This record gives sequence, C-alpha cells and structure tokens, in this order.
Amino acid sequence: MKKLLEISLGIVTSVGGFLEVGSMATAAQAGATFGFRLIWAVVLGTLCIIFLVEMAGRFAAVSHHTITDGIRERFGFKVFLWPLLAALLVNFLVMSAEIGGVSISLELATGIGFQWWALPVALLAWLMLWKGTFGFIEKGVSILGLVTLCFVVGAVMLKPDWKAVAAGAVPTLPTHDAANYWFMAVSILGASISPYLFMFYSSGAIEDKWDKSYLGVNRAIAGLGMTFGGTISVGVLIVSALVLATHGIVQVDDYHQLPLMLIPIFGFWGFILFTASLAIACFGAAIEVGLQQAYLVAQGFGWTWGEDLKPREDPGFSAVYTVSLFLAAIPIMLGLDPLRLTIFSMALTAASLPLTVVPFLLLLNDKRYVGEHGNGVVSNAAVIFIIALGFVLAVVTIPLQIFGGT
Amino acid sequence: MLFFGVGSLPVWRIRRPPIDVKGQSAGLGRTWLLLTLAISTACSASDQIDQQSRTAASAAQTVAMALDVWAAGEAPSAYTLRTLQSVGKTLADVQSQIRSAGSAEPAEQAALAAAVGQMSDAVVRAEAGLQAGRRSEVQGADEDVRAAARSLAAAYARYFAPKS
Amino acid sequence: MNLLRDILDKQALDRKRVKIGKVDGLVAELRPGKPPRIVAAELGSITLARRLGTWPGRWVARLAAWLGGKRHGEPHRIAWKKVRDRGLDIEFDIDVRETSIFDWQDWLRDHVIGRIPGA
Amino acid sequence: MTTTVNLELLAGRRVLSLRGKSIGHLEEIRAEQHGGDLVVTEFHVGIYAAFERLSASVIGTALLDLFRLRRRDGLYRIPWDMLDISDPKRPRLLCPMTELSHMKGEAEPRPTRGKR
Repeated sequence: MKKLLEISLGIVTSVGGFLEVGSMATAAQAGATFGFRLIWAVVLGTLCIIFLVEMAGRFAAVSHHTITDGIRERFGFKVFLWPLLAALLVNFLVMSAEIGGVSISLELATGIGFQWWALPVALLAWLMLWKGTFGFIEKGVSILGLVTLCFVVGAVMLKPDWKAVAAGAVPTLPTHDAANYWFMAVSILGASISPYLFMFYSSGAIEDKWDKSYLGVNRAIAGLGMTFGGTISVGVLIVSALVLATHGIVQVDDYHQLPLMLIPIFGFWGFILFTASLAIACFGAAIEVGLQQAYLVAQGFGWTWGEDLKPREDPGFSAVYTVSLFLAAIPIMLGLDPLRLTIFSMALTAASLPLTVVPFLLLLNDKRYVGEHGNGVVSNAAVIFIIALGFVLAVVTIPLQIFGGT
Repeated sequence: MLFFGVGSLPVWRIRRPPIDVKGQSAGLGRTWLLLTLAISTACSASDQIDQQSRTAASAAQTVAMALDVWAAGEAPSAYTLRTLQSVGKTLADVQSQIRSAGSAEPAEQAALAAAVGQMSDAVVRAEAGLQAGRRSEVQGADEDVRAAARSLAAAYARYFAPKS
Repeated sequence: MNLLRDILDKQALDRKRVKIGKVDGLVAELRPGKPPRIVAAELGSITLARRLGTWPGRWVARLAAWLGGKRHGEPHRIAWKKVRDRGLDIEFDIDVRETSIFDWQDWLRDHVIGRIPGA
Repeated sequence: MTTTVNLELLAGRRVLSLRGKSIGHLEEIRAEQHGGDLVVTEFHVGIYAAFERLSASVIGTALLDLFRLRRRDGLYRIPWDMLDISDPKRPRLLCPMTELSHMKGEAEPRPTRGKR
C-alpha cells in the first residue's frame, strides 16, 4: 500500500519534472505550424527519457551513487570535465528559460513586463531551496503541477480526429518548411530528453533513500510518469493545432500567442489555466534545475550534499544553487525574449546529449555499481539508439539553429 | 535562430525540402555539408519575402483572435494591450524587412509592404481604443486588421503567381 | 587491485562517513630496487588542476595560497595507512574536522551562508 | 630523503620506448598488498587496458570487432621495474621493444587474443 502511494506520488512528481517551458513551447509551436505531424517527436522523446530515467533510478537505488558520481568515478576527472561543463551551461540556459516562463506568466496575469519579474522569481525559487526539504519541493510542486492536465482535458474536449493523431505518431518527411520542421523535431527531442531530468532523478532517488526494494517502484514511475508527462505534451500540441492553426495562427514566435490556445475552450478560465500551468510548471522546473546545478558540482567533487540538510551543513552545495539561480535570472532581467531563449536552449540540450548519455552504456553494465541489476539487451539497445540519436542531433543542431529556427 | 541576433537578423527559411534523402546514407559529415550547403543556397530574397509575409499573416490572425476574446470578456485588457504592442513591433519589423529585400517584382513587393503597413496602423488604432476603453474603435480596428490580412493574402498570391 | 579503476576518483569518506571529496590523486614513493609504495591519497583543487596541466596546477596552487594562506598552497594529503575500507567508496580513518580539507566550506559557512537568515 | 610521484598523472599518458617510439597509452596501474604496504606491481598499456579500466571489456571488444581494430596491439602488462615513472608526465620503457612481446596480456573478463 505504501509502495502504491509512493508510485502515484512519483508519477505526479515526474510530471512536474517533465512538463516545463521547453516542452510546452516546442509542442505549441509544432502544433501550430505542422498540425499533428510532429507528434512522433514527442513520442520518441518520451520513450527515450523513460529508458534513461529508469536506468538513472536503478543505478542510484542499487549503487547508492548518482549518475554524476558514476561519471566522475568511472571516467576520471579529465573526462568528467566535459559533461560537467556542458551540463552546467545547458542547465544555466534552461533555468533561465524557466525563470523566463514564470516571468511571462506573471506578465500575462498582471500586465507588468516580464523583465521585472525575473529577480523576484529567482528569489522565491531560492527561498524554496533554502528553507524547503526535498520531499516538500518534490511533492508540493508536482501536486500543483497537475493543473497542466487542463491541456489534456482541452485536447479531448476539442474532439480531435484520433486517427490523424495516431498517424502523427509515425515519423514522416515534411511537406513544407523542411529546415523548420527538423529544427522543431530537434527542439522537441531536446525538451523531452533533458539531461537535467535523469540526472536529477538519480539524485532524487538518493535523497529519498531508495534501495534495491525500490526497483519495481522505479520502473513504474519511469514508465508511467514519463508517459503521463508525454501525454500532456501531446495535449499541448493537439490544442495548439486545433485552436491556433484553425484561427490562422500558423507561427508561434511570440509568447503572447500562447494563452489564446485555451481561451476558445475554457473561456476566461482558459486564460487563468494557461497562466497557472505555465507559472507552476516553469517554477517547479526552475527549482529542480537549480538543485541539479548544485548536485552536479557537489557530486562531481565529492562534497557533502543534500537538500534536506540545512544550508550551514552543506555550505558549498547551497552556495552553488544560490549563485546559479541568481545568475540565471540575469538574461531575463536584461529583457532577452524567453521564448527564443527556450527554443534555443532546447536545441542545445539535444546537442549535448551524447556527453551525458554515453556514460550510461558503461555505468549500467558495471557490476561493481549495479551488480546483477545491470542492463539487459533491450536497455543497452535503447542506450545505443539514444547515443546514435544524440550524435545525429548534435551534428544537425547547428545548421538547423541558423537556418531553421524562428 | 541566432541567439545573439534576436530580432535584428533576418530569419530565413526555405520552402522546399533541401535534404536529399538518399544523401543521408552518404555518411554523417557529408550529410552535414549537404544540409548546410542546400540550406544556405536556398536563402533567396523571395524566400525571405515569403517567410515575412507568413509571419505578418500569423500576426494579423493573432491580433484578430486576441481582440475577439477580449471583446467577449475572456481575456484581461492588460494582456490584450501587451499582445497588441508586441505584435505591432513584429509587424513594423516585417514591413522594413519586406521593403529592404531585393526583389524582381518591385510592384508586388510594394503591395505586400503596404498591406503590412495597413495592419500596423490598425493595430496602433486598436491599442489606442483599448487604452481609452472605446469598444467601437477597437472593433473598427479589428475589422481593418482583417481587411489588411485579406489584401496581404491577395498581394502574396500575386507575388508568387506563376509569371508568363 | 587496479589503482586507476578502483581507487582514483572514488568518493572519499571520513570515519563518520562524511563525504570529504573524491580521491583526486595517489602518491607513490619510489624506492631503489623495490616496487613503488603507495603512501598517500591527495584531495583538492590543486591536485585536480595539476591533472589538467602544469600551468593550471601552478595557478590554482598560487590562488589557493593567496586565499587560504601558505598551508593551502599544497594539496591535502591523507596517509595511506589511514584507509579503513575500500569498497565503491574509500573510507579513511580520520575526522575531517581535524583536517584543513573543509576550511573553505567552513569559511563559506561562517562568512556568507551562515549570515543569510534561515541557514 | 624519499622521492614521491603522483600516480594520477600517469593516467592516459603515452608510453615511450628506449628509442622514443610510442607503444601506447598507460591505462591502468596494478597494485598488491605486500606485508603492510600497498605496492605497484605492473602497468597496463594499450587499448584493452582502457576497456579494462572502464570495465567495458565485453562491449569494448564487440566494438573493436565491429570496427576491425582487433588486430591492433591490445594490452601490454609491464612489470614495475621496466617502466621509469620518475617523471610521470613522460613514462619510459626501460627494456628493449623486443621484450614487449613477452608482456602481452589479455583483457580481463573474456579471454581474447591481443594479436593474431
């Protein structure tokens, strides 16, 4: 019974981690411009993240080490430096985008420009980390995050042609705007397969004191939770395709267009629901990425870490999230367009994937860490596939970034 | 999108798939090169005009939809005003991009720019009406935006019509 | 035992299982006619920087000495005979509070983190 | 007065022969307990040694097969007294290259021939 509660909480939690400004923005853009045709990218990204999250959780539950620990310990400092720097940079951009997402929602709600909200948002996020415990953050944010289900409800209420939705789950070549099509596919994949998500998940397993008895829980959470998150993303995409595109809005390059998605369905409540979804999803993600920055550094250098400790018990760890949160607020304060930043950082995330995924292949097959709970053929094949995908994404991101982005 | 060129650089897109699908088996490096080459050669003035026109059309629809939901009391005025301001900026940008593009059909190009200009003007009127709380003015501007969108569509069709 | 695989870069713990860093370096004593003997483990940024090259090592050592005084201009060494347990983590029979390893964290706590309300 | 060296600096270094020819990269250092001391017994050089360090022998050899790199020299186990590590940034072989053939080793978990 306790495990059942654990699983349902975990599923809700992973939604909090999965759905953030990146997946919302990329799904909305893709739906408006390409209808249902990019659903496959969400599906593919979700499948990949299910495997990675399951492995990250299993690694942590069995070895009591996080993925970051594993990379440093197994590959040595010199090799570790690359994923560390890449992850720090990507996380910084993603965190900035998330702070931007909350700031936009506050602008939508109040009419006061988003730049003015960046610092208060960072401050509030920092306060949560400073005073909160891991469980509080994990559960609080994720239960509030259930509001994002309004996209799924909205999608169902619009009565889409489900056959067309299913057809969209099969990859197809674009009929127009090829570069833009692929760029969006890359961004969606980047938004779904976020390194911060699986790295954070493995730290969370340690924070929640998982052991081998949690392997089943882990599998359930990874599978169901990520599917749940992916479903909401598909919901956003369907709503965008059926509302924005049918109103002639085939290009989403201004975040002011986003609330229009839900208004025809829910009226004024649609505006409120959108604003709340954006605020909560992004705020949760900002906190998690902030925490992940601290996990990365502390685990990479072997410091004492833990969100449940008081800041004075792990000063190095607390200093890292404090500094990173406020640094991440700067681009938004300077007025950098949060939507552009989001799309940019999602594409960069995709490009950085090989650095963080390649280690999975070795770590999850290392008996000293995972004992008899190592990867089977299917998991190893999945990792190899994701690595290959990651390399392709890394190679195509830059040209697409220049020519296909908005 | 170029990160540091936010808003200031022209955004180019191509209409036709630039990737030779068979080329993908030619090895990653070559595909990359092909992709880059194909994309960069596909950037022409008419592609730019095409892209800008579609941005303008989307922007006009955004304004129309935003004003509709505002009129129905389904969106707050502050949000609607911000949307108008932001779209207004986009339209001004689009207009100057279309004007500065070198094109083989100056008359059609001018017609496109003029349509976008009409849109901009209508958006400014809608802003003013919204700020003053004059519903009839907003409604009039809304109709003007729609009319401008129609003339943009017509100009677009003429620009890209097959020439004899 | 494989030193690079099983010892180097592993998590280091003190006797209370406090995480004190990773095993950033291993010091061996060269003896004429006898095999090299492991004498100490090294921890800290200076050792790490040296792994990146001579220049990074020199600069980090200088920086550390400038910030923390002369005794921080050298890497932290823990004598090899203090090793108590070698599993996935390396446990040393020391108390981190009696070493200078956490000096910078203590400074951070006393001068910055501890001064922010709620810490 | 004792001389000490930092062994971590040896990791990944190119090992040179007496004549200055590279024989591969140093990937692992073996040590054994002798009385109360932990002493270095041998150095592993070569591509299999890298897999051994990453404990990826199974995957590694499969990849090597895939790219047909198997025929390259896999692993040398060099006794401690045959390698000069007094400058850990420039480890040097102390015996002639011809003796290397006696030092060929096998990657740990699955026995595979280094050269055939």
